[in-house]
Amino acid sequence: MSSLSRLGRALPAVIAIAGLVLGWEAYATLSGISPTALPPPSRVLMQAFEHRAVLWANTLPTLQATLFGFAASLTAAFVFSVLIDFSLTLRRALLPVFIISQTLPMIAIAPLVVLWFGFGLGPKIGLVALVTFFPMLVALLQGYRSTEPELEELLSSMGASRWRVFLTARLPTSLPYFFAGLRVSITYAVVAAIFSEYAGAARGLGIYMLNAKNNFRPDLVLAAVLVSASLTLLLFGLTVLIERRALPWTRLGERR
Amino acid sequence: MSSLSRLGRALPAVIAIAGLVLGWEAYATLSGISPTALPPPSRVLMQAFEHRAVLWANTLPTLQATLFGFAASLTAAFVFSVLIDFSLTLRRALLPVFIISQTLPMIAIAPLVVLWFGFGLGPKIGLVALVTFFPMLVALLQGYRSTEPELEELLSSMGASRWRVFLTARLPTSLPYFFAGLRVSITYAVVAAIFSEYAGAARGLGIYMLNAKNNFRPDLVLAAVLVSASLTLLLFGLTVLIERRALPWTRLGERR
Amino acid sequence: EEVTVALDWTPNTNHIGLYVAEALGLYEKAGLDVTILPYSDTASGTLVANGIAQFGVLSAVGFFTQKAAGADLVATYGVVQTETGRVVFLADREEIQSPKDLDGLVYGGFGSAWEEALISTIIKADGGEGSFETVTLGTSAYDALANRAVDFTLEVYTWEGVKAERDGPAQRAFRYADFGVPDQHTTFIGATGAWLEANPETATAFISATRAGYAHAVENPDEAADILVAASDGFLTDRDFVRASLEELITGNYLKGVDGAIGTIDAGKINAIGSFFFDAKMLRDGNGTPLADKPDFSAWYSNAYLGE
Amino acid sequence: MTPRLAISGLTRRFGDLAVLDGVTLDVAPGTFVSLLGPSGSGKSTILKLLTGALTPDAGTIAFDGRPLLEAGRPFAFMPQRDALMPWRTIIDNVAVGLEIAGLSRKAARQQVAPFFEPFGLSGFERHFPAQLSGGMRQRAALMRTIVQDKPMLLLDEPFGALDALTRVGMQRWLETMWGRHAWTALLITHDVREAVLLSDRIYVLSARPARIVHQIDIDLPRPRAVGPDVAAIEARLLDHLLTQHRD
Amino acid sequence: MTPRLAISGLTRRFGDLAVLDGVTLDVAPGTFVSLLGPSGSGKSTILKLLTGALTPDAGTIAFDGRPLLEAGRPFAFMPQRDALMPWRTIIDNVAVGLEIAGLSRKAARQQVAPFFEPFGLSGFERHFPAQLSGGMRQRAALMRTIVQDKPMLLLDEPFGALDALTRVGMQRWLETMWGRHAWTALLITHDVREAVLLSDRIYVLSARPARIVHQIDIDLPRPRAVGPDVAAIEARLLDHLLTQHRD
Ligand SMILES: Nc1ncnc2c1ncn2[C@@H]1O[C@H](COP(=O)(O)OP(=O)(O)OP(=O)(O)O)[C@@H](O)[C@H]1O
Ligand SMILES: Nc1ncnc2c1ncn2[C@@H]1O[C@H](COP(=O)(O)OP(=O)(O)OP(=O)(O)O)[C@@H](O)[C@H]1O
Ligand SMILES: Cc1ncc(C[n+]2csc(CCO)c2C)c(N)n1
Ligand SMILES: [Mg+2]
Ligand SMILES: [Mg+2]
Repeated sequence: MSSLSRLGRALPAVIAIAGLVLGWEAYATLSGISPTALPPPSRVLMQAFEHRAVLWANTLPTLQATLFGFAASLTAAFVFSVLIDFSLTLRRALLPVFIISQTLPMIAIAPLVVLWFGFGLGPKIGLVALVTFFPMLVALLQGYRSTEPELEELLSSMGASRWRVFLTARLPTSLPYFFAGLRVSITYAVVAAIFSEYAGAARGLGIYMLNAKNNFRPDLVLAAVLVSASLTLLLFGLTVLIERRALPWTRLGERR
Repeated sequence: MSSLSRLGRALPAVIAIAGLVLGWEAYATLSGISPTALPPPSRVLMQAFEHRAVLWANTLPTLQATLFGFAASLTAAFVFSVLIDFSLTLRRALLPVFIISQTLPMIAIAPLVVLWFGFGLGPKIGLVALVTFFPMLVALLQGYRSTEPELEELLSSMGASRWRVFLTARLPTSLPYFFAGLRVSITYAVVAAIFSEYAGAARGLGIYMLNAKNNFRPDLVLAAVLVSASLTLLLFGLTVLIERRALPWTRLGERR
Repeated sequence: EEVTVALDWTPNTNHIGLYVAEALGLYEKAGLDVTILPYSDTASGTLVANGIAQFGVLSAVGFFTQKAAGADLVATYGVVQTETGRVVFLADREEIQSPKDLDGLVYGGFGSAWEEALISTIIKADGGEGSFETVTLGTSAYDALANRAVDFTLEVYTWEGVKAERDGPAQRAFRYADFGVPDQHTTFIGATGAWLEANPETATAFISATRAGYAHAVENPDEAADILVAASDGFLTDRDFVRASLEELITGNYLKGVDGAIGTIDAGKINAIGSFFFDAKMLRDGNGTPLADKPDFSAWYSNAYLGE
Repeated sequence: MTPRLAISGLTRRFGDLAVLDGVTLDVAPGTFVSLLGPSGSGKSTILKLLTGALTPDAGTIAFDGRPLLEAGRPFAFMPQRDALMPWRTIIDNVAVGLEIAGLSRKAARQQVAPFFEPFGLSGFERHFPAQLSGGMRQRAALMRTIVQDKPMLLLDEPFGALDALTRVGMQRWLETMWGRHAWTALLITHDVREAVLLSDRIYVLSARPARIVHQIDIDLPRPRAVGPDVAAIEARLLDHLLTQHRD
Repeated sequence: MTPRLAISGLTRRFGDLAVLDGVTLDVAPGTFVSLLGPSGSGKSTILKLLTGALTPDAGTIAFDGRPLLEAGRPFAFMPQRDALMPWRTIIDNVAVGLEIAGLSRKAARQQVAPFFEPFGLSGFERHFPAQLSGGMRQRAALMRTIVQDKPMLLLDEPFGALDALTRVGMQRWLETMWGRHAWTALLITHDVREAVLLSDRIYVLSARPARIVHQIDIDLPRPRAVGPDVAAIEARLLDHLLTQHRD
């Protein structure tokens, strides 16, 4: 019953996605367009399966850059959010710098970063962190700010230190905001890792796409896109699951 | 007095940014690093000034793609947000599709889009729209959802139609959320335009950066980065101004 | 008649004929309205095969790879009459004395499968193993070499090579021909067979005007250098370098062969390099499997549009 | 005389939670009727069933003798929380009902402007809700209800956020207006004295699932003041309320 | 006898807004003192000055004869809105003050558990605040205040969200506990009867800028019930309040 209704809820999405894929298939096979311009999805799938070993070998470094980069970004977002939350001067000094850092076109920065730091994992982690850092920082700061002042006053009246108030009130308040930011960030993380590989790497989905493209194999490009999109969806789903676990009280519904 | 205190508030940011720029200048000139690896900011500025005519000629197409793409994205975000708000089936069908669209690495998609649609403005507008659409859509939907149910019930009790309730309650409620999404989107818009030019364009800041890089002119690459970052900051500032104008009630402070 | 040409790289002396023809009004005289598309992340061969551009400046590398994979490309003009490609590395790398010393080093590449095969062939011809690590860099390859982020890469001698000789860093190089690779036209101008068949007059008008542009550049290198610098939007600031590169292209008989040929594609060279690629199993079809039968290379190019 | 509003056997559950269990009550035209009952008993739910925000599981609602659905939307409703729109000025908030009824914004503003004086809000027409105190907001919400000039008022805790001073003032004002306009009103409150001072009839609801457990008709003269008569009824009501089982 | 709390000449402005204008009041040990005053007059502001959330512009506060700053944090404070943390279960919300005082979470839980029964909340220990009704939340907030076992209670409208029934129940409970524990308490309310039923002394504040305009000592026997004595004091207070100028 519940699983049936869950199926019912997923039905429109399934129909929409199936419709898109079938339309693409029909157009690609019937319109006479060259498969080097637009390969049909069936071919993409078959090629993805056929090249699964190479694809997998190229997925690992990307996944690595994604996860390490994301972990770095998470840590940095947390540390800076705390610093900025505790010091107004730091807030005023750092926030504009971070906003400016978001306006730099990664495509121009990435090659320079690679030149300075080489092709190792390091610069890739850095680039992933640069891209995914900001949405989480903003979410955390907004979360801290939305703490009820009454609650903070109450805790101080009980003798709580500033750090204690932060841990007891501000941090938990920020969690729902944080997870919203996390969902945005994680969507960008894989894309950013692929991106950083474009600027120079020995292996990875980005390099695989680049080579496939240069060797006239859009089907393999799309196969790699399929892998990266699945990876992103997987990570996305994971954060949703973690959020459910971590924030049991948000699912009670808003009834006062 | 007020302008003095405003200056005081900007001071930490000015110090931080000046510190970064001076540190870079010092490192670039004193460490003996080759200016082809890291040109000092003074040189970047001077070169930007010297090449201002060409830079400007290349900024125009980028600006055009940005603005048209953003306008398209705005329209699409609004139209789809309304559709999704009015129909649960559409919501279930479209949202997963949109989420998946966000997982596609633009770097792999952009060249394909160029192959399908050519070098014109069209595909660039499309790519900018693709990148900037989602944050605004999500913001609008979240905004609609946060409308007070009491308010909607009140309006219905007055005889308001569903559309009327939307216009009178849901849409205005969503505005602050919308502007938050807008600020994120606009930050990505210029970067997305530059990006789409990398995949193929006759002119534009992206092409300029590519050319500059290939001619061993990192100073000109950074000059173009400077232009694009300024553009983004300008657009960002513009949205902040518009928000202030459009939402006078949000600046009253929360005193009940 | 509108014609679009896609470049294979940012403007350089390989493209000199196009810019000279444009600046002298040769295209206009032939009734053509030519747009030169700048280099971008999408390969010129891909743009031509998909009809975004009618003509493209094609590296032999890309041309042979894409043609074998099923792209409808035909070479209609040989930009250089003899190989301009080299394997390069920094001069102070004492340990690199011959190609076999490249084993185990890092190569900064351009992303086509062809390169690895070429380099490992050269190394093997020198008695090495032919195993090295590839880092795909594209346009960043030369920055990376100069900054020692990679150990070696491929260059176009008449452009990057000349620049390095003038401005440093000092480089040394291996020529392909010294290690068993047949001589070739490193760079072509080409179009799709379908388009050529449908527009033979336009094709002839464009290729012959372009050829006249190259011929003019060979005769008037000073003027040609000025034209290229002027057309480069301020990126080519070192006019003397451009001139020196042109000088090398002329005196080295790259643009105008020892036999006086300009733009003509040599049947023997196509066949030799084609067979070489085929034997090395570098020619792969759309599924990535090496071609089983040697293709008829005479259908891969045409001198029919060069004009009189 | 047909009652203006006749509710009969009204029943409603939320999932497992039985909230209303056959509520029956009448409101005669021109009378003021109050509903008293414990928190969470279902008072607001009754109003939501009247305004159409919810549909009943069972029971009938008749307005002037006809089923409610045929009567159009005869109620001017004041929700428990003020539901002022933060993005509209006070005057535009007050006028929103008239706009929805079809008036132009200008005409609607003109029509509501004279009410600001008696509600003690003149000078605040162009303020935003966030610039008003809780009590002022509640007065604006009451004004928004009254200007709609509908056949019947539904008021859900209209004075909940007011201090004793303002509250008594508003009660007095409402009583005066009521005498003048012969409004029909259904008032929800948890303030026993308020109910006694204002009502012609008081219904007392039981705890969930709610049924009407008492009905008290009051025909003291108006305006009423606190005195032995009022105190006696108050004491009786409190007694009723306190002897109920705790939730 | 030194008063437990002695406030003298307390003054505070917010920008242009003069809120407190020399408020002076005493609370003797073991007594229950109420503050009555119009909405927005500055009652909550006084409590914020006591808890240290705000600092006064002028005036002194002495606790047991010593300046407040030297007295540590002697107050258990119940804010006007319940300020329960939605992410903590009720028992952990109630225990937070003890945790901050240094107890382990387990010890704190053990210490507060016995209070759930008299507060009518047993069985809800592991619920989250969103699962409770408004009245239950307010009881939890009161429990959180009382378990801290501080020398003095500061209660800001502790019964505002409660219906008449629960409200009277809680008032009675508080009165009993007060009798038993000899607490010292300062209560803010806008319910005149509540003040009369609970207090040894009532201070009445003027509208903004607030000064103390009346002081009424009540020595009726406890437990008190509504009767002529209570009604008389109530009437007197209402009279004071209603003759003030409106805001
Ligand atoms: N939409 C809903 N979904 C589920 N339960 C609901 C819903 N609306 C109300 N309830 C429940 O119905 C009961 C009655 O709610 P209602 O708001 O009618 O009470 P009330 O008598 O107005 O209380 P109060 O005096 O606190 O305003 C409550 O227990 C509430 O939790
Ligand atoms: N942080 C603040 N900044 C500016 N003004 C404030 C601030 N806090 C309170 N005020 C103002 O001070 C006045 C007194 O507020 P306070 O909350 O003390 O009133 P109160 O007597 O508790 O009212 P109520 O009965 O409504 O709770 C109000 O006019 C309020 O607007
Ligand atoms: C001016 C110029 N420089 C570099 C390349 C890049 N490139 C593409 S293929 C290849 C190898 C030649 O054997 C090289 C170096 C180019 N196309 N034009
Ligand atoms: Mg209610
Ligand atoms: Mg208060």
